[in-house]
Amino acid sequence: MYEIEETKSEIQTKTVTGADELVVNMGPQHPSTHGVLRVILHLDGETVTDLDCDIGYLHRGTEKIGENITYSMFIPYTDRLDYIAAPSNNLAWVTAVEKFFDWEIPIRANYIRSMVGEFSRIASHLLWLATHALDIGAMTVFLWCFREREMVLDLFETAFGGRLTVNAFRLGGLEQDVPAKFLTLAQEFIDIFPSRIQDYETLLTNNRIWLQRTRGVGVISGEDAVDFGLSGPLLRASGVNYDLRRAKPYAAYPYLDFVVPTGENGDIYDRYIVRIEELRQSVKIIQQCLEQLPDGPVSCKTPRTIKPPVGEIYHSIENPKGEFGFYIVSDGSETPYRVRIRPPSFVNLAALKKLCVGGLLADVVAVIGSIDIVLGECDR
Amino acid sequence: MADESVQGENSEVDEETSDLNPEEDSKKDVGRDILDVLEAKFPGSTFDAEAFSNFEDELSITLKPDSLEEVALFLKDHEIFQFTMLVDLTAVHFPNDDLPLHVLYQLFSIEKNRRVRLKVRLQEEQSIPTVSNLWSSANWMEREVFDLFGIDFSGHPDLRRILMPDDWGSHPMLKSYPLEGKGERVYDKPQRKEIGE
Amino acid sequence: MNIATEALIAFIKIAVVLLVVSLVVAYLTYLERKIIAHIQMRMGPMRVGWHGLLQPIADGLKLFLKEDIIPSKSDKVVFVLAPIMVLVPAFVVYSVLPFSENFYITQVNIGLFLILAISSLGVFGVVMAGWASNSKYSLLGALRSAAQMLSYEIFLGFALIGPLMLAGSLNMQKIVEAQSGGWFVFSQPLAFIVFFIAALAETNRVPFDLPEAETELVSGFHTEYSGMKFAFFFLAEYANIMVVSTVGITLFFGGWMGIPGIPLPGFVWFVLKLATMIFVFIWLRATLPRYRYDQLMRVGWKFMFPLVLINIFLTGLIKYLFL
Amino acid sequence: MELPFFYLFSAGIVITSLFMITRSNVIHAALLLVLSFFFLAGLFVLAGAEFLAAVQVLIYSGGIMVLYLFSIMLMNVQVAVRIRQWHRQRFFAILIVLILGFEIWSVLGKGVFPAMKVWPWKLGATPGNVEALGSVLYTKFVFPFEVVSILLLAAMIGAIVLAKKRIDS
Repeated sequence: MYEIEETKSEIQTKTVTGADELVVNMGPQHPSTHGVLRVILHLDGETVTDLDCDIGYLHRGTEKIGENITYSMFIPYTDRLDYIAAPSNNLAWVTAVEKFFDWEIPIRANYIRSMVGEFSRIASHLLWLATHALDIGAMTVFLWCFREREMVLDLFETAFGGRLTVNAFRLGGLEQDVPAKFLTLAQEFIDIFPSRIQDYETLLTNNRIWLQRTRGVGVISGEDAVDFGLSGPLLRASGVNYDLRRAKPYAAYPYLDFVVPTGENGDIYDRYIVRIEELRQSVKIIQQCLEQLPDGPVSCKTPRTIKPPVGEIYHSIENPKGEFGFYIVSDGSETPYRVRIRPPSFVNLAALKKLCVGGLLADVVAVIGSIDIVLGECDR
Repeated sequence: MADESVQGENSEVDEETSDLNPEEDSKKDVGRDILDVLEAKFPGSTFDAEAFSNFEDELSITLKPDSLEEVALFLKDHEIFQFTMLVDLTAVHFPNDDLPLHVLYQLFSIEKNRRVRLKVRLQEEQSIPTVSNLWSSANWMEREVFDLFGIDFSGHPDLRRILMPDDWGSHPMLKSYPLEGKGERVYDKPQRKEIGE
Repeated sequence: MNIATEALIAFIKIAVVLLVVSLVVAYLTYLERKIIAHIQMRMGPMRVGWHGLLQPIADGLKLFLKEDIIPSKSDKVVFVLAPIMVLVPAFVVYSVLPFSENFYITQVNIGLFLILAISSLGVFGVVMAGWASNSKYSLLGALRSAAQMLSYEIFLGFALIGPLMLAGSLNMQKIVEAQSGGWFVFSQPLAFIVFFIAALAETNRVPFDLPEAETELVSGFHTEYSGMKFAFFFLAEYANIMVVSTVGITLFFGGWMGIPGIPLPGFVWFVLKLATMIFVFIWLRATLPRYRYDQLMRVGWKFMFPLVLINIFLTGLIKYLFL
Repeated sequence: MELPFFYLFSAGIVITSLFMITRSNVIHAALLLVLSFFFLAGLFVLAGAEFLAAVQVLIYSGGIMVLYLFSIMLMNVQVAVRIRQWHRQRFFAILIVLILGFEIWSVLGKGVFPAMKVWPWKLGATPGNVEALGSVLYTKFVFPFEVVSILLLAAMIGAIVLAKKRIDS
C-alpha cells in the first residue's frame, strides 16, 4: 500500500485539464541539455506546464579559488569557465585587472586580442550552431560546423599551443608575439569561411521544417529580455541593440568597423539569424585586424608582482554568450579580495522557464539550444 | 568622494573607503547627477558615493537596507536614467567590519549606456528586501547569494540553494569557510527546511 | 508436382530470401553510414575490411556477444517479446513481394492488403518495448510512435488506393503487369507524394523520427535495449525501409519492369530502382531537421489526408469517364 | 491438410482467451487478445476468406488494439494489478456459463446449417474473394453499406465533439 501512495503523490498529480501530469527528469545526463544541466519538466501530454532548472553539478568554486591565488595565476582558471570560447574569458579577466592600472597596452597586442576574441566567437558560435541544429535533428550541419571549428582550434594551437583552454593573454599584453604562420592561416580561414557560412545557411535558413521548428518558438520580447538581464545574441534577437563591443569598447574595437545585428521577434529563428550574422561580422573584424595590424611590442612593462590599488572594479566584455564580467575587489595585496564572475549563461538560463512554459517538450530542447549555455561558466 | 555633508554623517563607514580615492578632485563629478537626484528625492536617507579612479561606470552608491526597495524602484523607473537592467547582483564578505556583508547591485541603463552600483551593508543574519519583483534577473542571482553567503532576501518567491547541494550546511563564499580539512563538509538538513521550506 | 517437392521449393525460396534480405539489411546500415559520412565530408567506417566493408558483420558480432541487459523494474516477458514483435512482421512481408518476373515466394490475391496488415503489427513491438522498459523516455517514445504510425498508416493505405483502382487487383504481380503501359507515378503523382511522406513516417525516418529522437527522448522506445535485442530493432527498421521501398517501386515505378529498349533482366531493374529509393531515404536523413509532434500531425491530417481523398476522387472520375 | 490447422487455431483461440480473462495485468490481457485475433484470422484463411483475415489483422490487431494499449499504457497498471479480481460472483458466473453453454449446445447439436449449402468458395479455387466481396457490397448490399457508413461517420463526429468539449473546458 505504501508504494502505491508514493507513486501517486510523486508522479501522478492532476493537471488543470484533469489528465495525469508526467514529471520528466531531463538530465543531468541527457544528450541535448549541453552539459550537466538537469531540467525537471512537468508535462501535460507533451505540453510543458512547469519547469525547474537544477544547476550546480559543475560548481568548482572558481570564485573562491580566485580569492586565494594571484591575479596572473587566475588566467588559466578563466579558461575553464566558458571553455568553448576560452580566449574571450582570458580577455575579460586581463582587461578587468588592467583597469586597476594605467598601463599602456601596445596597439599590436590589442589588435591581436580582438582578433583572437573574434576567433573564439566563431568557435563558440560554430559549436552552438552544430549542437543546436543537431538538437532539432539536422545532422549534417553538426559535422560541417566541426570541420571549420577544427580550423579555428588549429589557429589557437599555432598561436598559443593550446586548443581548447588556450591561456592566451597575459596582464599587460601577450606572452609573446603570434607567429607569422598564424596570420597566414587566419587569412586563409577568413577567405574560405564566408562560403562555409553560406553552406550552413543553404541547409537551414530557408528550410521549411527548420522555419516551422524555430519561428515563433521560445519568444521573449525586448522588455522582458531586459528585465531578465539577458545579454548577447539573445538580447539582440529581441530587438535591443546592445553590444559591449560598441557600448563600452575595449581592446581594438574602437578602431574597428562592424555592424551589430539585431532581430525583431525574439524567437529561436531570430537568434539563429543574429548569430549567423555575427559570424559574418567576425570575419569582417578579423579581416580589418589583419589589414591594420601594426608592428611593435606585444606587451607593456608590468611590475614583477601585480598589486592593484585598493578598490573595486566591474568590467565586462562581450563574450559570445553575452555580457561576461568580472567584479574584483582588491585590498592592495597580491591576491584579489573577492572575484565575482558575472556569467552570461547563468543569467540567460534563468529565462528558460519564461521561454518554455506553455510550449511543447520538443521545444524545450530547441530553446535550451538557442540560449547557448555552457555549464562550466553557469555553475563556475 | 562624495558630498561633504554626506561624508560627515557616515564618517565611520567612509574611513575604509577614503583611501580608495587618492585623487579626490578628478572624480568629484563622477555620477554627481545621479546623487543630486537621489538626494532631492529622498531627503531623509543618506547616500554615499565612491568611484574607483575616474571611470564613469565605477560609481557605487551605498544605501541603507530599508531604503533599497524605493531607491531601486526610483532608479528603474526614472525617466532620465532608466536603469532597466540588473546586470549583476553579488556580495562581498568583510568579516572584520561592523557591517560585514556587502550586497552589490550592478544596474545598467541601455538607453543611456550608463552603469551604477548600489551597495548595501548588512549585519550577519540580517535580511534584505528582494528586488526580484523589480528585475526578474534578480531571482536566480539572489538565490546564488543566499546559497554562497547565507543572506536572506525577504520576499523572494523561491529562495533555495542553487549551486551547492540542497543539504549543504554552510555558505562557502564566506571568508570564514575553511579552505581545507573536513570542516567544510557539514551537512545540515534542518537549516535547509527553515529557509528554503 | 507432389506436395513434398512443392513444400521443399517453397522452403528453399524462403531460406534464400530470408538470408539475402538479412544480409542486405545489414549492409544497408553500412550503406547509410557511408553515404551520410560522405555527405558530411568524412569517410565513415574504414577500419574493418576494405573501406570498412566488413563493418556490418563486425557490428553484428559485437551486438551478438554483448551482455543482454534486462532492466530489473521492467516487465520481463513483454520486454523480451517486443523486439521479436518488431522484427517478425518486417520479415514476413517479404513473402509476397515480387523481386522479379519469376522470383517471389508466393502470390496472394490480397497481396498488398496483406502487406499493410502485417506491417501494421510492427507498432505493437514498439508500444510493448516502450511500456515494458518502465522508463519515461521510452513510454513517451512509444506513445509518439503509436500515434504517428496509426495516423500515417491511414494515409499510406489511402495513397495506395489510387494505383489500385488503375491496376484493378491487389495481387502484387498483377499490379506490376498493369504498369506495362506506363508507370503509375506519372498517372498518380499526388498519390506517390503522399505515399512517400507516409512511408518516411511509417519507418520512423527523418524528418519524422520523433519516436526515436536521440536529442529529445534519448532514442525513445529502445533506450533500455542492448545487445541482440537492440540489433533486432535496428534490423527491423532497415527491413521496413526495404519493404516500403519495394512497395513504392512496385506500385509506382513498375517494379521489376524495365524501360523498354534497355535489355536488362527484371531482377537488375528491381535492384536498381530499390537502391535509388533507399538512397533518397538516406539522403533525406542527412539533409532535413526533425518535425515537431504537433506539426507532424498537422501535416498528416490537414495536408496529406485531403490530398489523398482528392486523388481517389479524381482517379475514380477519370476512370469512369474515359476508361 | 486443413484439419490439423483448424484444430491448432481453435485451440489457440480458446487458450489465449482463457489466459486473457485470467490475467490481472491489463497489458498482458490486451496482448493475449491480439494473439487470439491472430488465430481467428488463421481460421478465416482456412475458410477461404483471406480478405476478412487481412481486415481482422489490419483493423482489430493493428488499429483498435493499439488504441486500447495506448490508453492502458497511460494508466497506472501497477495499481490495477493489486486490485482484487474476484468479486464473489462465482455463483452467478457459473450459472450464466451453464445457461449459455446449454443454448450453444442446443443449436450446434442439431448439426443443421442451412447457410453451409450455399457456401460459394473453395480454398484456393477462386480468382479472389476481394473482387467478389466488392461487387456484392456495391451492388446487392449497397444500401446497408451506405447506412453503416453514415452510422460510423456519425459516431466519429460524436466522439470528436465529446472530446473537444472536454479539452475546451
